[in-house]
Amino acid sequence: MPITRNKRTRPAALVLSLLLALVAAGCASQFPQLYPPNASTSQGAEVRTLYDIVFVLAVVIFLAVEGAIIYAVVRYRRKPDDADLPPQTHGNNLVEIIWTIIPTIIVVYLFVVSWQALNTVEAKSDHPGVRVKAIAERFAWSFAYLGDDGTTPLFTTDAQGHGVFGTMVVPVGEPIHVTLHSPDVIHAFYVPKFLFKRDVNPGPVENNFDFTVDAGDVGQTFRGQCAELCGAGHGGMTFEVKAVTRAEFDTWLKQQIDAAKKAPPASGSPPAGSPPGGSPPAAGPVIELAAQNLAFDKATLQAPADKPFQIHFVNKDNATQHNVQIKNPDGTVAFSGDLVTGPAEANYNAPALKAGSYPFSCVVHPAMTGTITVQ
Amino acid sequence: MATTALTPAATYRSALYEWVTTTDHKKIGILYLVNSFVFFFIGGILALGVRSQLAVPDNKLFSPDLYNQLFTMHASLMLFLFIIPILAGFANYVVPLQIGAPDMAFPRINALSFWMLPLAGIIMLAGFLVPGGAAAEGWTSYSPLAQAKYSGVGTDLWLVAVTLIGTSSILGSVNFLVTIFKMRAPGMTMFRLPILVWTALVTSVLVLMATPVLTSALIMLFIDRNYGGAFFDPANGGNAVLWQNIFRFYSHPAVYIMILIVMGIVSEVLPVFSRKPLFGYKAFVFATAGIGALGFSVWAHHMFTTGTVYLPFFSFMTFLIAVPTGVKMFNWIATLFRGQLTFATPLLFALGFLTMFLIGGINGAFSAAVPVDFALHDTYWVVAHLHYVLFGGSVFGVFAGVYYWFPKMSGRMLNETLGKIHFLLVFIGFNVTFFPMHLLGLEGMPRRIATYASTAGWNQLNLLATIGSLIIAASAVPFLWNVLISLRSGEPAGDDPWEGNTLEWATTSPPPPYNFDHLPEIRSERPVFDARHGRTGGHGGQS
Amino acid sequence: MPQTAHDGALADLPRHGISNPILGMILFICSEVMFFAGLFAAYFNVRATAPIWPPSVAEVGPIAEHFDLHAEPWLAAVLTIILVSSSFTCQLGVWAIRRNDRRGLIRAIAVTLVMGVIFLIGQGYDYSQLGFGLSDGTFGTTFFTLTGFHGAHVLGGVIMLSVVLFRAMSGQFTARHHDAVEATSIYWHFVDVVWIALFSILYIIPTR
Amino acid sequence: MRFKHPRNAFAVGLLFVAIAVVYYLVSHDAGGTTTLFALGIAMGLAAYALVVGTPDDL
Repeated sequence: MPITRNKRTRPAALVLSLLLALVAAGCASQFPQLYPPNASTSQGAEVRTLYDIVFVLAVVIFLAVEGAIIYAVVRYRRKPDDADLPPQTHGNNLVEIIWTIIPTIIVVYLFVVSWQALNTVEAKSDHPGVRVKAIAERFAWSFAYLGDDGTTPLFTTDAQGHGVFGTMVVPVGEPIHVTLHSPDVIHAFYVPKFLFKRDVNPGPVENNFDFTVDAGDVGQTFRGQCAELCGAGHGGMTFEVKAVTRAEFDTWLKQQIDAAKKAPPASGSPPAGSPPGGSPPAAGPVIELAAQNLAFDKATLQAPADKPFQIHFVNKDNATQHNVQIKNPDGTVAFSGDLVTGPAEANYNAPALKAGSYPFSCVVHPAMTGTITVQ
Repeated sequence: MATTALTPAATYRSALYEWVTTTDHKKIGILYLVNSFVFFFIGGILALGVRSQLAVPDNKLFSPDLYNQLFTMHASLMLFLFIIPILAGFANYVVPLQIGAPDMAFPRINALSFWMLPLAGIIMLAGFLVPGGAAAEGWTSYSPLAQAKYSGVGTDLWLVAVTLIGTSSILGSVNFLVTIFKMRAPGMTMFRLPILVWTALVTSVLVLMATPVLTSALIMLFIDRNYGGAFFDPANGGNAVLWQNIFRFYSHPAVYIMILIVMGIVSEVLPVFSRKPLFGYKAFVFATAGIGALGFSVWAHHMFTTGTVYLPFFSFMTFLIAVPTGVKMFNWIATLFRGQLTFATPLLFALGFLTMFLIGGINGAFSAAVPVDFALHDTYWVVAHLHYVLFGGSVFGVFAGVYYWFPKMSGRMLNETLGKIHFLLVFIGFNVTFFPMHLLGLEGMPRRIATYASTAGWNQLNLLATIGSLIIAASAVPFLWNVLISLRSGEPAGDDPWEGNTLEWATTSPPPPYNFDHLPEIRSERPVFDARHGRTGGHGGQS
Repeated sequence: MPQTAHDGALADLPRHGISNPILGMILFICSEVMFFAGLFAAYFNVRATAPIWPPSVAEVGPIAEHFDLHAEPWLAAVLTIILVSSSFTCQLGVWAIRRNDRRGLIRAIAVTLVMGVIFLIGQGYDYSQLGFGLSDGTFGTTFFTLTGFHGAHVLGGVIMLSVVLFRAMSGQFTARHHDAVEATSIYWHFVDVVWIALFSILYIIPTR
Repeated sequence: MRFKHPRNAFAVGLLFVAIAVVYYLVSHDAGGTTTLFALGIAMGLAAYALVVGTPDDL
């Protein structure tokens, strides 16, 4: 059956070429969004420069090749009087050699510039301003500030109010050395504004890298997130990096170290939660609360006013950390229990509270919330 | 050489019995296609689940755990039970016809290869019924997340299913290689093989060499999970990144397993609908082999952020792959130049392939530049990239193949109008879904997160992507309707509706058992073209 | 006609190729090479990244006292000799049937089969004497996975040999038609080569 | 495909052995080198078998 569909197919060809043009135009109008954000670290700036080089080449190649496709589609439609075969070209060695060599040159160039950028990004300072060990445990981040030897922990952000849980405070303008530690599965340290991420591998060999926040970004807080699937809570495993001046940082660090010395983390922050292992049941009523599938089983709890009480907390989420943190109506922390990794139980001894309504949540999963009515 | 006696079945058999027991490569090929499309639609429904969950921020439609199961099973079904098998299905149907063979070399092993697939699919999907649900670690199943203490029995089912699929692929690849090397018709020298056969050959080599490595990794993980092994769990002294190394040694060649035969399909469609031979046949063959060979030395470019691989080596090899891929792209475009293009649906899908694969190739180059990959890795940029390659590339090519060979398989033409509606819907829906994902990735949205905060700034683009996915879903309607009505009342196709080049168009539609009553003389890679025009139109290559 | 072509003398003669089943078997063995490559890669990786190999008592506890396979390689050495010899007897069977010597085939295959079974029994005895198990750290896991999968392949070979023996005794093979014998023999040689590699790596190459 | 000396088909495998050597020299990664090296063996064997296995008249 000879092909005689030319008339019917011509509109389709036009639509197709229009579409292709639209895609190209769409890309063009979105150029600003086709860039990653401006980097906030000197290492990220290198990445951004490299991205721009690759992007310009990519756009040029795309437009050239796509243009050739559209040209062929528009120009070489079969016409009704095309009875004879077109020239049967089988190839052209010269052309084929040219279009093998040119891409080779382009990719070798890209390889060289990306290798150079890599060396800058991976470079590590001999005398970093701050050494931090980022600990990624399902599904929360904590940050241990280390002494100059790189091993002695000065203090660790935790659920009991040391530092802000899940927030890393760093001074701007000097290299920060980060080692990455995971006690369970693989996570990844990812801060979009740094244009950088690195896997947190469990095991004896720990990844490390340096970053330097631009001095101009002082006072900013950068959103970070786990970027390697680590289980059900992966999407909520966020953290923040707060950039401050060196002076602010020193003051903050000293405060935190002093506070840690005053109240060792094991016994919890004021007022104290029960030590792990379970203390004998205290006086006062016992409230049952469980966490499962990243949610509390009860949204509301009742407690007696002006009387200490106990929360029997059951974490049913396998290999996942939860706790219970009760906040005063003014937003200050009234009680924060120790993190328990499920499946496990804990007895929290909560302090006496005045009558009123108190929100509680899991410090690791801010989306897990409820209310305690004290009366 | 084993030949089967040409005696027809003596007794009447029901059609069902005939299809279940068949060893005819054409029927097995069609079984592969139908089976793959069943899993394509199941995988598509799972994808709609993923997109519904992400349509709005802070969505609680699915629990995070169920969400992880959805995207894990979506990827596993699409890769292991749709793309890889459907290409094996096309090769099964077309390769023996194109080389002038009566059947595959081992017809019964061929049937065995096929029947492992539905079994594996059932085992994999059974994960949704067991306590703890289906596998939820992503299709890459990274350890230690895939260890027993973090995941349920669904992961064991997943491991068993993928091992079965791998075995099926390995047996299939042995079958293809022996068929291609031993069953060719007289005159069909290696450099007269149609390009599809060449891509099937290279794909078979990749399957033969890469898939057993995956099998070994799956078995080691199974031992870790069930018998206290210590391969991949650092808690037992094992090495978490070791899994990635072994798995990726398979999974990068697997990318080419999923695209090379599609390139073969496109290389069949473009010459036929532009009435010209493929430009640079030999260069194309060497580019195919080159991509296959380089594909084995780039596995760690999926692992740039692990901090455990030697980055420049893998960066360089990855960049190098762009060269043979570029050669292919230029060959295709040069094939169109000075041709006489007829815009039937197969050509539309093939052109769609060219454009989408071009984008998928170029945005891949970003990740080959290691520092840029530090920014883009495991974000939605990568999701966009892989879908531009595997959907915009592979699936468009698959549809080109369906529209191209449906007349040969069924004896009836598909409806052109419905076909064009189908193409437009897929093309628009695909770009609306996946182009925004580039931007989401650049804005820092990691992949595989079950939900996101409304303050993250990702709301509009995610909603747009979800709308696009609904357009893709809608495109299934004209396609299925088209297949249904065309099977019943399509225009009769005749032997050679497209003025084809290769031997499958020299026999009836559908071909008889054992394919050919007589063969035209084979003096080039386009024997049917030569017979139609009474001349030898080969590229002059000799074996 | 099944015929494994050789270089040199045969290079100038017209080749008739390798029959489909035998070619299929060789390709399948190529994939088996890659399967074992994955296992060996895991072994070499854990071995290269371990501080000392085999792991010391200080590292993993008293179980490590059993890890020194080099001290008592004699049983494994005897098993190696048996398996290597069985490769020769298997090949004798192939040569016999190429001469159409059916009795020779039956005799050779029977001897090969017995040696294969002795190897399996010997390995089972060796397992029972080792004093450590599959779940005893990276050393136990890699050792038992490697040797266990090799053993499973030997078992597969033994089953194939049994089928060949049964068919040979029913007189199904001739000088012209004996693809199954050739294919089984190639498989058996492959299993043998893998064992030689395993024996060298696990028992002979010095540890550190 | 006619090869005067089918053993030349083993050269296909040598390519991967060469890659394995280069890879080992730059990375000292034992696992990856093992797989690449084995790939050389398997590729060489497969190529040889396929070349020898094809009769002359094809």
